Amino acid sequence: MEERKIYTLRQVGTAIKQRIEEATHGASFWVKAEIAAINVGKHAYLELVQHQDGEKVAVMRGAIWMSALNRIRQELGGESRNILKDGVEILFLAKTNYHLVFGLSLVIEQIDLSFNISELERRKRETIATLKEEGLYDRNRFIRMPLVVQRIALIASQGTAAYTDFMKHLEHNEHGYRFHVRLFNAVVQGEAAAGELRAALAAIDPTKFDAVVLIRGGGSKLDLEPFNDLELARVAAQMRIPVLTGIGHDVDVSVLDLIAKGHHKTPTAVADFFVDRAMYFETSMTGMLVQIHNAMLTDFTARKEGLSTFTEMVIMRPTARCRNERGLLHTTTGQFARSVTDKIAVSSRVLETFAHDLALLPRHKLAQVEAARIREMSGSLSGIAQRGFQLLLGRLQGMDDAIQFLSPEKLLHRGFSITRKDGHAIKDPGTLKPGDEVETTFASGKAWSTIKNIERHGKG
Amino acid sequence: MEKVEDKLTYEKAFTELEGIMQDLQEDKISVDALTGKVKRAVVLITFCNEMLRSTEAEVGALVKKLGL
Amino acid sequence: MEKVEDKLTYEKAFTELEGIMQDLQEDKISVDALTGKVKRAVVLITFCNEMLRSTEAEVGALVKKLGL
Amino acid sequence: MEKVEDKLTYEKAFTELEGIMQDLQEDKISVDALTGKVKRAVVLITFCNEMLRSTEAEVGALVKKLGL
Amino acid sequence: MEKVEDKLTYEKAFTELEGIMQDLQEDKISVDALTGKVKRAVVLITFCNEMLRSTEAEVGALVKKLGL
Amino acid sequence: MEKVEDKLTYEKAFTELEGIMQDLQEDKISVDALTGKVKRAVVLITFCNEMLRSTEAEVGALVKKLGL
Amino acid sequence: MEKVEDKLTYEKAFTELEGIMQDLQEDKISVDALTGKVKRAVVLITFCNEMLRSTEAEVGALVKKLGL
Repeated sequence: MEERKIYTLRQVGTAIKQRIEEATHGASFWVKAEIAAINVGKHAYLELVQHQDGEKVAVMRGAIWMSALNRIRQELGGESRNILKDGVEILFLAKTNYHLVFGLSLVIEQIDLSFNISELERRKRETIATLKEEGLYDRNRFIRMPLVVQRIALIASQGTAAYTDFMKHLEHNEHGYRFHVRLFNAVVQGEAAAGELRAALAAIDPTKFDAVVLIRGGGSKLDLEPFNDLELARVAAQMRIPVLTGIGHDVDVSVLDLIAKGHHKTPTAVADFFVDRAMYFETSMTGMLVQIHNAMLTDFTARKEGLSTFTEMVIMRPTARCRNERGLLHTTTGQFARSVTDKIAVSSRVLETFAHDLALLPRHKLAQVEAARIREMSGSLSGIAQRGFQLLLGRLQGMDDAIQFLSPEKLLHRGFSITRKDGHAIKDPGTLKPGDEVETTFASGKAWSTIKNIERHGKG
Repeated sequence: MEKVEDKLTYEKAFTELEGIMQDLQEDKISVDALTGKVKRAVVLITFCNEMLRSTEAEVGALVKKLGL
Repeated sequence: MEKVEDKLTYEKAFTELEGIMQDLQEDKISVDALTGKVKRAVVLITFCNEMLRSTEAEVGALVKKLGL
Repeated sequence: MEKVEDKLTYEKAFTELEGIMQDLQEDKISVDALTGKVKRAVVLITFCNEMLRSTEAEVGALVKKLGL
Repeated sequence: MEKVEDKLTYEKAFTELEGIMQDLQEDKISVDALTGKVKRAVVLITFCNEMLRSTEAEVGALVKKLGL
Repeated sequence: MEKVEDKLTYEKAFTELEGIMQDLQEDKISVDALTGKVKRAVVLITFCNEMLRSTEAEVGALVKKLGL
Repeated sequence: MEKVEDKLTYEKAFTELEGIMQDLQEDKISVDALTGKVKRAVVLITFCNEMLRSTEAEVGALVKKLGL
């Protein structure tokens, strides 16, 4: 009995489902496809397509269930907007799913962002290369950042959180710094962004501002596209004042970030940078004042020490000087006194010698010399006198002797006698005549006689 | 001097202050000049501090007030 | 003398003081001049010290005013 | 004599004293002049000593004023 | 005599004394003049001694006063 | 005679004495004069001796005054 | 005679004596005169002797007085 086997649609579907499941064993695989259309609700439903040479070569539906969608969104972060949109080619991990009602679809579990980003990066590298070629790449970065950035040309989209945050951070900084911000409104996202940004930049008068700031609220990596715009980069690079960006990306930087004088992750970071810079400036200034003050105090301390050294010297030196002088004076006085005493002593000795001589010399003269002379003289006087007397006595004695000898009595005693005639002694017999009466005297008496005869001796 | 002061900027103030500090560190400033220099430093800092905290509208008045 | 003191500066005072100190150390000052020189030195030292003290006070006040 | 003494200085006094010493040592002073010279020397030495004492006292007083 | 003594100086006295001593040593003085000369010499020596003693006393006083 | 003695000096006495001695030695003196001359000589010698003695005493006294 | 004796001096006596001696030696005197002459001579000699002796004594005494 040939019994036609009729399957219900459900049975068929179930069988296909079984076959597919058996074939895939529930495994996931990487698929590259373009999102032709996407409808994101609780879950996301996609129409995936593959073009080749301008023709669709494959179409398949895709779905991202809520849990996966949430995870993917989380993984893509800001980029999910730029990824989960029409026309974006994505690389995803998926499983096949055959639904009895909805048919076959690819259930997407994971999307590889790097696939998209590498695309972005490639284009960015091209832009950078061009800027470098044109000599614009470093131009703005070489502009000096003012010590204080106070007058700010802000390019932002008014009313956005970025703008509000930026302004809030600037205006309510804890230091009370005031910043003078002028807004140059521009859309910062989407197709029109690049053009508006360029226009805003061009409108800025660089002489009236310290810096240009471009900010944008938190966006995905792929939102950076306008900031990678070559034209925008060219205009920004040629600004004569520093350009700062705060275009809210975490992972990578845009071309504009690269050529800007400075780039920060967020608008608030830019605001904080300005606040910090002002604060740094202020602290530097006050720090210098402190240093100046300290240097002054140090200098003064040294000077005070110098002065106190001087003070010590003012005490010590004159005191020492006076002491030295006193010593010198003392010595001089001593020498003086000694010299005077010596001189007096010498003079005294001479006077003593004089006195001594005076005691000796006159006595010598008187006692020895003169007295001797006188003594001698008195000696000779006595001698001479004695001798004189002896002589005289002798002479007298002689005379006496002669007289005695001649005295008649003596003669008579010796036998002589005197014959007198008429009382006259007869010396010459011639005077007599015989017969004359004569008187003869003897020593012992007289005799009278008469002359008898006379005889005379011959005369002559 | 006043003419120059009219144009006083943060940059100039900073440079001037640096100059003063340099001089001081090189012992170039006499005690007699020191007070003046430090006073000047104080003026510069005061100027900068106030400038930093002034609104655009206040700046002119401030400059006038400080006699700069 | 007071007229001269009016114009006295720290530098002048210090230079003069150094001269006096030099002379003192080299015993160049006669005993006759000694008192006068010491008197002068005391005046100068007092002046310099006063100068330093007053400058310090003045600057200190200014710095304090800045809240440093 | 007092008029001369008014103008007497330590230097002059000491120099004169040294001169007297010199003359004395070279025996240039007669005994007659000696008393006069000794009297003069006493005056000079006393003067010098007084000078030193007063200088020391004055210096001490001045220095006290410095509060040392 | 006293009038002359008033004008007597040590030098004069000493010179006169030397003359007398010379004469004495050369026996030039007669006995008659001797007493007079000796008297004179004594006066001169006494005068000179007195002169020296007073100078010595003065120096002694100086030395004492100075505490040497 | 006394009047003459008043004016007598040692020199005169000695000279006279020498004259007398001369005369005596030359035997020029008569016996009559001899006594007188000798007397005179004795007087002169005595005078001289006296003179020497008194002079010595006087000189001694004077010198004693010098305290030797 | 006594009157003459009063005036008699040793010289006169001695001269007279010498005259007598002369006369005697020249035999001018007669024997008759001789006795007178001799007597006179004896008187004179005696006088002279007396004179000499007394003079000698006197001189001796004087000289003795000189303490020889």
